[in-house]
Amino acid sequence: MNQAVWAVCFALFAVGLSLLILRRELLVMLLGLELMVNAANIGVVYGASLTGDAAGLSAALLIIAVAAAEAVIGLSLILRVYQSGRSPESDVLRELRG
Amino acid sequence: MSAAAVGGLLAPQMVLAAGLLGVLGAGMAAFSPKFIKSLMILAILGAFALAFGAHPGAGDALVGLDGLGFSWQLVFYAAALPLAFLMVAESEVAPALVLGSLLGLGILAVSANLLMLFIGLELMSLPAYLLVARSRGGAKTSVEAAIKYFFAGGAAGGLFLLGLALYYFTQKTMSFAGPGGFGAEAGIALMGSAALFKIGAFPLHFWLPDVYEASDPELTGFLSTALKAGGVLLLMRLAALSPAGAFSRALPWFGAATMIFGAVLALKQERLQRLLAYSSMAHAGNIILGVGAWAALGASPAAAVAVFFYLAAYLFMNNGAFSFLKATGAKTRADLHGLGARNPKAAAAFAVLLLALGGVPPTAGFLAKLLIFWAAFKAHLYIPLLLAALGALLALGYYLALLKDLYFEDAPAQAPALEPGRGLAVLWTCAVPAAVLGVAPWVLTYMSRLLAL
Amino acid sequence: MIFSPLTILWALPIVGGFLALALRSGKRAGVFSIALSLISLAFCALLPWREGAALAVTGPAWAYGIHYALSMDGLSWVMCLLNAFLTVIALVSSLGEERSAGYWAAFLFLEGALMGVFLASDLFLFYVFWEVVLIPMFFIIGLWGSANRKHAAVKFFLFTFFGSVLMLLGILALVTLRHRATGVWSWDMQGLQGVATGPAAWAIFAALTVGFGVKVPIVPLHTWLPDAHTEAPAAGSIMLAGVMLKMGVYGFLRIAIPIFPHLSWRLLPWLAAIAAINIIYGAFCALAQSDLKRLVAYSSIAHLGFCLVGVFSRTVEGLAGGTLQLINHGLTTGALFLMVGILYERSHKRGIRDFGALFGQAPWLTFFFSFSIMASIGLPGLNGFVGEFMSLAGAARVLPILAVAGVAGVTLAAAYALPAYQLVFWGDRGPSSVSSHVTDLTVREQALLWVLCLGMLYIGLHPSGLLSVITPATKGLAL
Amino acid sequence: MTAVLPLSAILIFAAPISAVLISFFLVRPFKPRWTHWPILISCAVVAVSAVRIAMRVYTTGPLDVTLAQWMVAGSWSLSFGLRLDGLSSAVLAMVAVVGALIHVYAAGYMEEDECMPRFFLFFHLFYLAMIGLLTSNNYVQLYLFWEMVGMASYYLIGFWYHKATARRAAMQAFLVNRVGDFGFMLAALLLLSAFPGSGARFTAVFPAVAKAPPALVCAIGYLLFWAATAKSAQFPLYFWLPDAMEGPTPVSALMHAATMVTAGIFLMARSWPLIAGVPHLPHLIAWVGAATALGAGIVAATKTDLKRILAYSTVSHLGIMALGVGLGEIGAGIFHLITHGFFKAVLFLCAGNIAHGLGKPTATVDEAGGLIKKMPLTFVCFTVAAFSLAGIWPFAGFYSKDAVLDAAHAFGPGMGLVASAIGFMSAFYIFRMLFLVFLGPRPRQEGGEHGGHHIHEAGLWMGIPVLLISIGAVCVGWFGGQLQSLLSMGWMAAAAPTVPHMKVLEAWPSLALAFAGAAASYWWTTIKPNWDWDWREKSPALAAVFASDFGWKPAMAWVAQAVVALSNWLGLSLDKGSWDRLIEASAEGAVEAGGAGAALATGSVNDYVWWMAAGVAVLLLAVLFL
Repeated sequence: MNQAVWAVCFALFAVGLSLLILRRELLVMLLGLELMVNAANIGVVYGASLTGDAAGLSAALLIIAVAAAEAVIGLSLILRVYQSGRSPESDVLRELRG
Repeated sequence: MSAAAVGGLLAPQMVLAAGLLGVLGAGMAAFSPKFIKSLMILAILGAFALAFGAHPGAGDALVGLDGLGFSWQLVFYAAALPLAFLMVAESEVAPALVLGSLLGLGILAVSANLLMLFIGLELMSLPAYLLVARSRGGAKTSVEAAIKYFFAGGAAGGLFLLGLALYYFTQKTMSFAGPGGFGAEAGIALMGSAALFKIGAFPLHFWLPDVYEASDPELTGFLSTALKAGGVLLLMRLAALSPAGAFSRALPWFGAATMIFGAVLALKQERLQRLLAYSSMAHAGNIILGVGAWAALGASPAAAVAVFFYLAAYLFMNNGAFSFLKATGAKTRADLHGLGARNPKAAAAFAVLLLALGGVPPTAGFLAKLLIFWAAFKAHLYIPLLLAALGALLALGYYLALLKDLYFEDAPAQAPALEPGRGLAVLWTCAVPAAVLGVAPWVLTYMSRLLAL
Repeated sequence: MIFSPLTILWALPIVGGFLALALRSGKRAGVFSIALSLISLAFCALLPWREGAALAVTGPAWAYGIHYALSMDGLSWVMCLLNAFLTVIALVSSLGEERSAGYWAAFLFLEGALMGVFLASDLFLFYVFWEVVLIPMFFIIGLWGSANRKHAAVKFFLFTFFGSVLMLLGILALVTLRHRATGVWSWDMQGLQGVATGPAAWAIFAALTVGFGVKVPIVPLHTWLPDAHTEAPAAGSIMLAGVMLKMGVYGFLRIAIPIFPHLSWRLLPWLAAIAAINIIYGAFCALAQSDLKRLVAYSSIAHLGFCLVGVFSRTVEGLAGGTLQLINHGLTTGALFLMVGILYERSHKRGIRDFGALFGQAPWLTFFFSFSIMASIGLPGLNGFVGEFMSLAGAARVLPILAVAGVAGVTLAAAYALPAYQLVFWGDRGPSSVSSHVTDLTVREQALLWVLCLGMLYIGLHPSGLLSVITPATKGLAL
Repeated sequence: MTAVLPLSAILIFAAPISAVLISFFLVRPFKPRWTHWPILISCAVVAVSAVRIAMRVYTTGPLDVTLAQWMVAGSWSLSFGLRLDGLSSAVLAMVAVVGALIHVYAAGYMEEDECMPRFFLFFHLFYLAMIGLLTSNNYVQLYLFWEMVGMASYYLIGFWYHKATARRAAMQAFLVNRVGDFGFMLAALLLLSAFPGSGARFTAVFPAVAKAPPALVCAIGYLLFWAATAKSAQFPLYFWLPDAMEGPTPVSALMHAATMVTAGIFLMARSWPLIAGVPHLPHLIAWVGAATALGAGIVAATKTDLKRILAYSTVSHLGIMALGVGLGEIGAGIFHLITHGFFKAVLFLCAGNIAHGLGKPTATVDEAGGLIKKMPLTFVCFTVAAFSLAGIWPFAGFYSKDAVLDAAHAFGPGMGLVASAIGFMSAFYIFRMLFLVFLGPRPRQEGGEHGGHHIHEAGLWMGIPVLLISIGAVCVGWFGGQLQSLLSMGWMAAAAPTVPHMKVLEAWPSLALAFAGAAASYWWTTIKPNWDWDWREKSPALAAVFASDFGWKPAMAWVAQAVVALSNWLGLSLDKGSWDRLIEASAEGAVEAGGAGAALATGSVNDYVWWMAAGVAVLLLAVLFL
């Protein structure tokens, strides 16, 4: 059971991270980010459920809230990119480098 | 402990929260931006005063204040002041964001629990993304930098959470007192990667030069001192979970790699903010080395003087340097040419700061480096120590190059028009302590007393 | 307490430096600075120090055993005196050109910092002063130097900083090891003997040697010196060669050897080899130079080699002679740099072959130059010989081969110095000669050179005055 | 201490020092043409004092006092002192008298030179240095004056600094002497370590020689000889001396006759108690002296420049003195030193008068010829000195030179053969010079008749000193016995030196050789008046061999070039070109690395996250394996 849950958790996390690394579309990358957070949250929830720790479960709720806030900020930034007339892709945003 | 006592611990945070609400409210009530800014400054000053008068105590399961948190809180609020004074606030948004970020830092300082650390981390970071995006009037590059900051920071947050989950699963608790073991080590390493990201350790630093370059100078000062100090506190909390663990033992090497990489990369930069960004990496490397040495020596709060002093000195030096950029409007190294003659006062202050950043006695930067080296020596970290010495030499290379630009190069025939802003007062306020703290070692006695509270 | 004469000795020039800056006008600042440097010279000369560190200051403990602690013995006193004296010379020699207030202030800062180096008896304080010295010199070279000054200034600072960082690591190690051995945090220079043993001692001694060696400079850590000397203004070169190079040897005398009396003795063959290479290599390099300033700079490397020979020989006469040679080199090379500076000021050239037949129109310049050259190549009766001879006498007693190398260096000195002298002051005026721009010395310049040259003659014939001050301070190091 | 000093001992220093100071500071700025007066007065005082000192030592014995501390460090010390014994007072008397007369000559010779004040100051310094050298009571003080002699000679040889040859000669003289001084200084240093506490004083060193480490004593002996080969122009370091003719004639006269070159011989005589005990060294000195004497004698016979002939003759005679010293005949060596001082001074001053008479700075035999009628006084003086040099009875040279050559004959057949050749060559070259200059003129000679110049005798200033010294060149040889008793005063070795008394009839082989030399030179200069020019044209290769001093000069030039090449390689190629370049390149390399490293920051946030993942992977690996 442990292994199965953690395998799912890590797999989802890895998928999220891969999206972040491999995909250029900012929205997809945001998706990957959310995937990472939620994959980790699975671990928290599973840990809390094993011991019935209410603190752990409330932590999971808090994390979901934080993730939501993060998503809002991410979306607003992506919107800014749209508004500046650029396509929301990481390839475009390479003015700063070196 | 009673709720009232916990509330007493949280007084600075409450002032900040109240200030945040007040700023938002004043904004909706269409008060003048000037008033809003003053409100923000007042809130920060109040938080600083309360933090200074706080009595450290154990608190409850989630919050508590020890010497480390106490001292760092002072750094956080003090480091926000240059930004607060210099920022251009046309509405309530920017002040609110600053206060929000500071609140996150304040929470970080009093966290006695990994979850609280996470909340503090996110709360200090999220407003920062927006502040970066709003820099330079929301210029394209600023948005680009914010996007990078956001995605990289988000990934770091994800890593922290994964580490938290691992830690929680194996330790059955989110407090700092777990039984330890492999799961804990792995969790610490994952969480620690988020801290290293915040400090800008190689190779988790690539966001840093872009962000520092695209932000307003005063914001970069804030990011590189206050937020970096937050990252350092996070790092120390995590390293203290297992002072002899693999993560702690890896830190000196990360520190050495970071400072060498940062110093080398800074050598050929032409744009000043990017140069100072890489230079701040070099300083971060020293700090990480200091944290590694601190952990190796047992991670007792009272022994953290080296790191604390470094941060305190760096607060003055870097904020001063960025307020110089603000005050003179210089953007590239060529802009500095002949400034020594054209603007002798600002140039003199900047020269002092550069020497301090370079670690030349009698400045504060010297004593800061000395303490780090010393700690590393005491912890038998000889090879990282030698690398640090090399890093100090490399770092001096670009600071001297800037001094050379400032004084030895003649201004070009048609000097590019600079857009000087305010900041001379802040510049000198930073330069004087940076100049003399190095020969004021009694400050250290005071600091170690604070840390031992 | 803190406000003792010793504090005044270093603080007076530094405060004076700030005041000079505040005066703004270069003319006023110049007069003020010269007056102040004269006062500090008089003050230093009249200091009632006595043997056995009768003059010492120990302030309150700061943190980690760092104290504000100064002390003065014969060695410190002669070095301080040299510093104060050459500052006067350097400042007065600068009167000929329009200089800003910053120029004068920089020299006063330099003087104060150098005083601190020679007075400090706390390692922390010592290191702070040691490094602070670099800052005014960096600006002196970079702001008021000649064509390639920018590069030279940065190179100077970085190169010497490299050595200093290693030295700092060595000092840290010593302090930490003392804490491990005794449980006491202290940065006092005294009582560090024996705290480091085995490989640690070797490593620390090596670090200190590199740290001091860069300043001396020892070959192969010397390449900053020709550039710095060449590019610095004349007064800067005087201070650089006259006082700053002495910091390295002073460091050996004050720190490295007292702390490692046995190790440094066991390493004698290696240290001696360094010193011998300095002498021979410096002389050969000087022989190859076509720029007067570079030539004098390389000759400094050779001369400092003699100091090292004497100091490393660890005999009473060698130590005293090596230390005396520090003073001698200050006077002689100071005079030479002063005159090369005068030539440069008048003709804006430094190449040996740019000149010729100056004798006819500048007889006084020729007179003083030949006098100084003779002192520099160790003509007996003048100062250079006394220092060299005593150093080598020490060497001959412990390691005769070292004396052979040293005497070979004396021989070579003539080979590099005289041809240069001849080409500039004798001979024909070549087609590209700028000699016609060179006028003879002014009264002010003559006065300076008389003082320097009479000093050379005095030390050459009656060195026992200075030696009786130096010997008690150094003989404790003799084996 | 000073109370025991006789007035004359004080005056030999006080007079020249005050004369130089007065001339430099008081007379020169106001009346430059009078600069020489204080100096001439000083010369008179010194000459009288020196003679008085010699008489005093002769009657009451030596004087050795330590006057003042010089260098002191703890128990290690060196001092200034004065030693007036037989050896020093004898040489001092000759130096003081001959030197003083040359000063008078110079007053005439330099009359029209605008740099006359400078000349006299250095000239007198030269004189003072030699006096100090002779009267030192320890090696280090002796070294002081030894170097001072070199310094003064440098400025005097290069006096006409606008002449390239003068500059070159001055430099060569100084540098070669420095090479020799290498030996002296090292010897002094080793002395101080071999004889601790001696302060390098002769009276402390010599009695302790037997007890000192033999290896060190041996090294000291050889090093002192090395020093002497430079100062006294012995092979291999002799070659600076002939070139040193570039200075004004009085300088050459002073340098060759009274000061400088005799210093090396004096040093060896002074150090004899030490040198005598060093294995093989005396014989080495003798052989080097003999080889130098013969070689220089041969070369002297091929030179055409008058002063050059005399210069090689000096080298040759210094060889004879060294030969005497090396054979243990210190008395004979010093005796020859003294007589040589007189007759060589006359020869040089005559050569100066001839050049002056011809209206030239220097003269060659091509320009002279047949001067006997126009310069009769000079002819007489020159002839007297030439007879003396050739060792013809009863002139001074006979007594001293033949004493040395006699000792050489006694040493062995090989040395005897060389000595015979030396005797023959001496006579040959000096009579060749005499005949070529004063007889004739020959077809190839101008006889001074160029451009309608009127040849004349020099004035009184230049004539009278020559006459006076000529008297010495005749008579000094008669006082060998007195010299012997004088030398034994304060002699520090076991056996007092002897001055062999030469009897004319017993010395017939040497005399015969001298006459043979004179006759040969008459044959090849006067009977066959063109021979001297013809052989050069017929066999240029041979001429080149002589011109290059049997190849030694090019060899030395090669050594000098090698030193310069080495220094260029070290100082320019290695130091600047390689090592400093490497250091600078390391700094530039770091900057370039910064430029290259910047490429890692691609600007793409995907890459940034990739790097983060890599960092985390490293951390996790550390957890796994650390």
